[in-house]
Order: sequence, then C-alpha cells, then structure tokens
Amino acid sequence: MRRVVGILPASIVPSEEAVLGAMGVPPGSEQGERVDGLVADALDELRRAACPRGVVTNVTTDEFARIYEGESDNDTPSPLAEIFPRAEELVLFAATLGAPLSERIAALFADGSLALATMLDAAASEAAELAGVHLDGLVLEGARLGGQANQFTRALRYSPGYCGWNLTGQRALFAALGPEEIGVHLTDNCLMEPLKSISGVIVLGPREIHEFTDDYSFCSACPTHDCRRRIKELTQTRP
Amino acid sequence: MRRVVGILPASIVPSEEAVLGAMGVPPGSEQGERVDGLVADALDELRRAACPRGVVTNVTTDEFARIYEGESDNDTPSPLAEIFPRAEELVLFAATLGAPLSERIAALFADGSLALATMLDAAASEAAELAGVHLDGLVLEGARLGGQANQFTRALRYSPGYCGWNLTGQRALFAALGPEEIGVHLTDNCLMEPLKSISGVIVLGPREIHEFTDDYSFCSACPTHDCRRRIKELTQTRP
Amino acid sequence: MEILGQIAALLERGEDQEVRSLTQSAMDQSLPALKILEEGLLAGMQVVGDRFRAHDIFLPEVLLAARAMSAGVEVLKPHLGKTDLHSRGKVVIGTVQGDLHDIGKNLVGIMLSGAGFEVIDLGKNVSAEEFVDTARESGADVIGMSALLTTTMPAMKQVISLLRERGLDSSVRTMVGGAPVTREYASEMGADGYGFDAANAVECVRELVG
Amino acid sequence: MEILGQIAALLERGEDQEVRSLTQSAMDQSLPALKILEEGLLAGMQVVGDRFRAHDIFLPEVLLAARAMSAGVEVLKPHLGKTDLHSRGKVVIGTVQGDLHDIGKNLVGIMLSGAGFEVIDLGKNVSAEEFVDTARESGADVIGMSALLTTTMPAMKQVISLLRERGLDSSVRTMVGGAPVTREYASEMGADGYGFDAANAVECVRELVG
Repeated sequence: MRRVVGILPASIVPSEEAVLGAMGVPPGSEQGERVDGLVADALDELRRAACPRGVVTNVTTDEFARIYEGESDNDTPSPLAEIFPRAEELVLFAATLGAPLSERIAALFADGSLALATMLDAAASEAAELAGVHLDGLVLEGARLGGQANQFTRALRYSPGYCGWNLTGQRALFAALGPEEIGVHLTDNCLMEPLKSISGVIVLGPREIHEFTDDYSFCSACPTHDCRRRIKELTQTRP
Repeated sequence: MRRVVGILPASIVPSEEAVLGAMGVPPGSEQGERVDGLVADALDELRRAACPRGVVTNVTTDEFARIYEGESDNDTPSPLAEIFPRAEELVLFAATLGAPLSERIAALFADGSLALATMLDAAASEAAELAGVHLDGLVLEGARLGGQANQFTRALRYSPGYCGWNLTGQRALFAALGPEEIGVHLTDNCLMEPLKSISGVIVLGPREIHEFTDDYSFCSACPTHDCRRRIKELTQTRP
Repeated sequence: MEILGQIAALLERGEDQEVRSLTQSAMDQSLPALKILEEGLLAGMQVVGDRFRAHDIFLPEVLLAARAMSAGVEVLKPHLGKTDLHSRGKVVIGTVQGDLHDIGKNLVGIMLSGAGFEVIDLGKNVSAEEFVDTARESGADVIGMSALLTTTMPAMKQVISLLRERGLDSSVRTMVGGAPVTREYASEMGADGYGFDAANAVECVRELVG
Repeated sequence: MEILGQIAALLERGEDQEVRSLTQSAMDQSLPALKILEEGLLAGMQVVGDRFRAHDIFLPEVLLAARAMSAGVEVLKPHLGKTDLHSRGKVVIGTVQGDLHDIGKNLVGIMLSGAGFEVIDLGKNVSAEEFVDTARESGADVIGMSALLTTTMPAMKQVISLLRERGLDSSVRTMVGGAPVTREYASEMGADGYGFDAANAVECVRELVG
C-alpha cells in the first residue's frame, strides 16, 4: 500500500538538547541563557516555515532486492543486505520539510544572521529525522492493525549513502516510490531537493534481525557510528 | 474531541477553473494559452509554499451558544442562530495555509510580478476554502464512525464576519479552539494571520436544517450570495 | 506609425516579450519615447481597460496586458522625462490602518499604472498621517483608500478629516473602495470619489483629476 | 587599554549589544580602529577559537561570539583602512560543483572571518573556473573547498589541476575538507592543506598563509 501523509510542524520540533547535540554539544552541558534564546528562536523559525510531509509504500522482498541492487555499486557485505531478506515488511519512504524552510535558512545566511541560520539548519536536520520517526510509527501502527506485525516488531530505517548502500541507490528508490508527489526531487548527483529531506527503507521485524556490529569495511570511515544508538533504542523502547 | 491535522499541499490545489472563477472569469470561457500558463505557474507556487493544517474541536450546543453570543453584536435574526440549536454536532474549526505562502505572495507583489502574485493570491484563497472542505470531510467521517451522524448528515461551515455573525466573534472562537497551535493568530481587529486562514463552526445535521433563504437584513449588502451555491451542493452531493 | 499600432495590439494580447522587442525597434527607428508610451503602450492598455469594463475580457487578461506594459515601459524608462510617466496624475494608494487585505488595492494600483497614472503604493495597515504626509510631500492629486473590514472603515474617515485639518482637501482628492464600502457610506464620510471595483477606480480617478 | 580587554571579554560571552556599545566608546576615546579590532575583537575571538579547539566551549557559543564580533566590526568598518579588515589574508571558499551542502563551508567562513581573514564565499555548487577566476581576480591567498558527497570529491581535484594549468598554484594555495575527505585523499589529490573541521580549517589557513 502507498500512503502520502501531511505531518504537523508541531510534531517534528526537536528538543533543545537534540538541537544542541546536533551541533556537537555533549548532553547535559549548560549553555546559558543566550544559547537557549538562540535555540528558541530557531525552533520558532522551524515551526513557522517547516511543512513536513511523507510518502511510504510497501514493497516485497524481491522488489526491494532489485531496488537495493540499484546500479550494482553497493559495498559488500553490508548490514542491510543481510537484514532485508529476514524482514517481516519492507516499506520505502521519503519525507521532506518543504522548500520554504530551506529558502529561509539560505536567506538567513545571506543576510548575515549566521548564528540563527546555523542553529536553524541544525534544528531542521533533527526535524527531518523526527519526520522519519513519525513515518516509522505510522508504518508500525498500520502493520499491527493489518496483522503483518506484532508486539515484538521493531522498525529501523536505512538510507542510500549510508551503511554500504551507495547513494546512487536513490535512483531506483525514487523510481519505485515517486516522492516527487511530496515535492522531493533528485539531482544528477543523487542529492535530494529540498535539502532537508530523507529517504530510504523502513525494515520491520523482530529485534534480533536488526542487530549487527559495526565492523564492516566502510564502518571505519563512518563519522558517527549512529547505528549503535539506533540499535540500542530498539531494545529499550516499548512497542 | 479536539484534533490537529496536517493536510497535504497536493490535496488542496484548486482546479484552473476555480482559480479563474475566483478572479471573476465566468465558468467555461476560454482564456487562452498565456492565462493557462499563468494559472499553472501559480499552482506550482502554491504546491511549493503552502503548508495546510487544521484544528477541529467538538462543542456542545450550550457551549456554542456562548461562543456565538460573543460580544453581543451579531445581527438578529441570523441563519446560524436558527440552525445551530437543531444541529447533530457542532465542531469549531480553523485551517491555515501557513506563513511562508503569504510571504511568497507579498514578495511577488514587491518585486513587480503583479500578474503571478494576483493569480497566486486567488489560488491561495481557493486553496484555503478547500482546506475547509477537507476538514468538513474529516469531521463527517469521524462523526459517522462514532455514530453521531448517519448517511443523511450534511456539513456546512459558518465563519465570523459572514451571515450576521460579527467578526468580533473570532475572539470567543479562538479562546475555545486555540488555533495558535497551528500557527494562526488574531490581530486586534480580529483578522487572522497568516491571511490565508479560515475559521468558524462546522454544523452537522440533516439537509433540512441547513436550508434558509437569503432575505436577512444583511443579505442585501452581501456581494456573493454564496449561500445559494453551498446549500444547493448539500442536496446534490452524495454522502 | 504602423509599429505603434502593433505594439498596442501585442500588448492587448499580453505578449510581453514581443512588446519589449517591438518597443525597442520603435526606439531604434528614433520614434520619441513619449509617443511610443502614449500611442503604443497606453493606447493598448486603454483598449484593455475598456474591454474589461465591458466584461468582454476578464482580470487574467488585464494582468497579462499590464505585464506586457511593464516590459515596454522598462525599455522606454531611461529615455522618458521625469514627468512623462505620470503626466496624467499622481495617486497615493493603501489599505487603511488595521486592515491587512491588499489584493483589491493592488489591483487598483495595476489598473491605475496601466492607465498612465503614477502610483505610490503605501501597502497595507497605513495610518492617516502616512497617507496625508505622503500625499503632501509627493504632490499627489488623489489618495485612494481600501478597506475590506467594516471595522476599519472609520479609518478612511480619519484620513479625510486629517486632510481638512491640514487644509489640503482642495488640492488632494480622496477615493474610497473595498467590499464593505457602499456609495452611500462613501458620500456620508465625505470622500470625493467611490471606486466600486478596480476598473471603476480608474474612471473615478480620471474624473477627480480631470 | 582596559576597555579593549573588556571588549574581548564581552565578545567571548557573546554579548553583542554590549560589544557594539563598548566598541563605540573606544572609538569615542579616540583609540585607533585597527587597534580596537586587533586587541579587542580579534583578541577575544582568538580566545574563543582556542577554547573551541580545546572542547572547552562548543559551536553555539562560537556562533554567539561571531555575532558579537560582527556587531563590533560594523562600528569600526567606516574607520578602517581598506586592507585592515583582511590584513591576515584572503580566502575564497565554496562547496564544489554538484554538491548542495553548505553548512560546513558556512562554519569555516564564520571561523575564518572571526580569525581576521577576508572571506569570499562563492556559495554551493561552485565550478572549478569560478573558484580559480575569483581567486585570481581578488588576489586570494587560499582556495578552501568543501564536499559532503564522495561523488563530488573529484571536483576538488579539478580545481587544483586548473590552478596548475594556469600557473597559479604557487600564489594560491588550496585547502580541502568535508565529511568524506580524509587526510590521505587530500594529499593524494595534491591539496596544500586539509581542514578536518571548522576550527582546524583556521589553523590550516594560518599555516598556508604564514
């Protein structure tokens, strides 16, 4: 099933801590009133200019195998290649915060409001991630209602450009998903426009299938090792 | 029950005929390629910059009586005063297309793109109306699922500033509904910001309660007599 | 002079690119800029305005014609004298204080420019002082005020009163318009003119200036 | 000179209003603008940069300090000589062709400006010709290039090759950076410097210019 959804701006506004975290501030460190004010201003701008929306569509394991194969330039082995054949459901997704937000960030940079612009950019990146979390929830809920998932089912997102899935995979993904309907387009270099957009596959399955260790060939070059946190959260969050 | 919803930009894009109609072009008249191109450009701008969202909340007849009374400056008699006590359900609503769209229209006017700006303004007005239609549908569907409405139930919207309901009624309406959550604010003069926003009450009930003739004291000053079309559509549309 | 007729005809059809290049051709033929403006561009807009008032064409076509007119004026501008562009009169327009609606006012501005008036658009939520000060400083002939809310209509009256207070009511005429403004209300508040729509507003200004 | 120390301290805390007014006071006391710039504003930013590199403070505070610095520079600007503001060197920055990410590049620009360099920011999706032409015409000391995509990294190499082709590689040095760019890749493609983050990029430019 394919679904196109509008997401409320208010539901993707990140916490102050998340925004500061995205700027490299360690959790729990006091930043003072001025920084708090700057984050608050950035979140106001975000609420005002963000127009989150998303699209999801179910694909079979065979269909996804073809999409993942893409232009045959993925790293092998890769965690996703080992995980997706064991998934209960595979759901292509894309989400965007819309063009006006990106234009607002660019305008703030252009007029010299560098502090606010940088903060808004970080807040928008977090908000795009939260749009993904929102889609995870929608897809999980739908799968549970439809009986394709149970209380042990967990969702994890993978995107072209990460974890061995080559960025050129965007082409096959876009062809199958059609996110142009929500205003997301692909450049010749497989970048999404507007910039604050995300895409990939939501993998549904029991917790066990999502687990992997970060010792793939490409992991040493990964600046974040974010997979650790994401996998850990799967075990902690209640269904 | 109170609900806040994101609406997809794609679902509130009006037809070319509706946009031209809003500019005073009679239905069916050929406007030529250049005008078609201008409308298409305006609809592209609308899809890009509009971020429709809405809020609805149920109120009892007594609650609505107090809200409608407002600052005691409505015209009497008025159609709504006679209709709402007979309603099956009363649902306060507000919807907006968001601030970036209004800013885009203003920017087009400011840089001298008067033709596109005027067309986009008209398209946005129609789109705001369609956001209202979208909320009608949501509310009707919810009421049917909840058993408060049946196949004969119809929805009609009323707004402060029209049909004898004084514009100052916005104050009581806003206090009860809280549309600030979707980014809509009231000026001292009871205008909504952003400008492309709508608010009022959705009246649910059988077709009969919605019917009235336009012979109230204020009807002679009404430039549109739009009530005729709206009431007529209630009898024509299938549930 | 065939070319001026062509410019007018192209303008009527909203062909902005063609109006621009033909206006340039007319300049290259050493026709005086003022003549091209009046007998080409403004002549075309005059026809467009007349057809609009006759409900023969509608707003979208007027907008396209106005866009074509702008394209032509851009070519002529460096060659026109300071007063050529507003020889027909100067109008200050705006939406009155408290009102944020400006689409009607914008249309009036488009129509007045197309009819050869110089338009100073103060935008929306304009105070009485701003209307009057601007009119005085710019030497405007007319102040055009728009309101879409009944609650903001009294603000129109304030502008008219302020003009009288300052003794400017004989040199600066006033025109009011907007959905809730009736002819009765306009004369009651002492406005010199009443524009019930954008097309009519041009006629109204012509009478006030003429 | 107490006031210059105060300006530096206020700048470190990101107090933009206070930096502006104290900079004005320093001007009123007839202190030379260049001295205020160097011993007040830039001295404060130097501390901020050092603390940032030491992970003692984080990006948000750097941004606030940079905002305070801009406030002060605005006061000084009319009184500074043409070369004072970029006496430390001139850097052309941009995100290479095909890449639309510019936040990292923007941060580098903020840090470089704060360190007293003149920054010419070409934005994103910048062609090799544009980098090289701008550097030549402006007499820049360094070209700083950013990429976030592995696929756009070859575009960096093109800039370096074009500089060599035009015989500019001795006068204009190159610095590369961005998430996928490693030190190995930087030296492999023949870049003169490698900035692994925004703070480090300033050090890198200092070495290239010094």
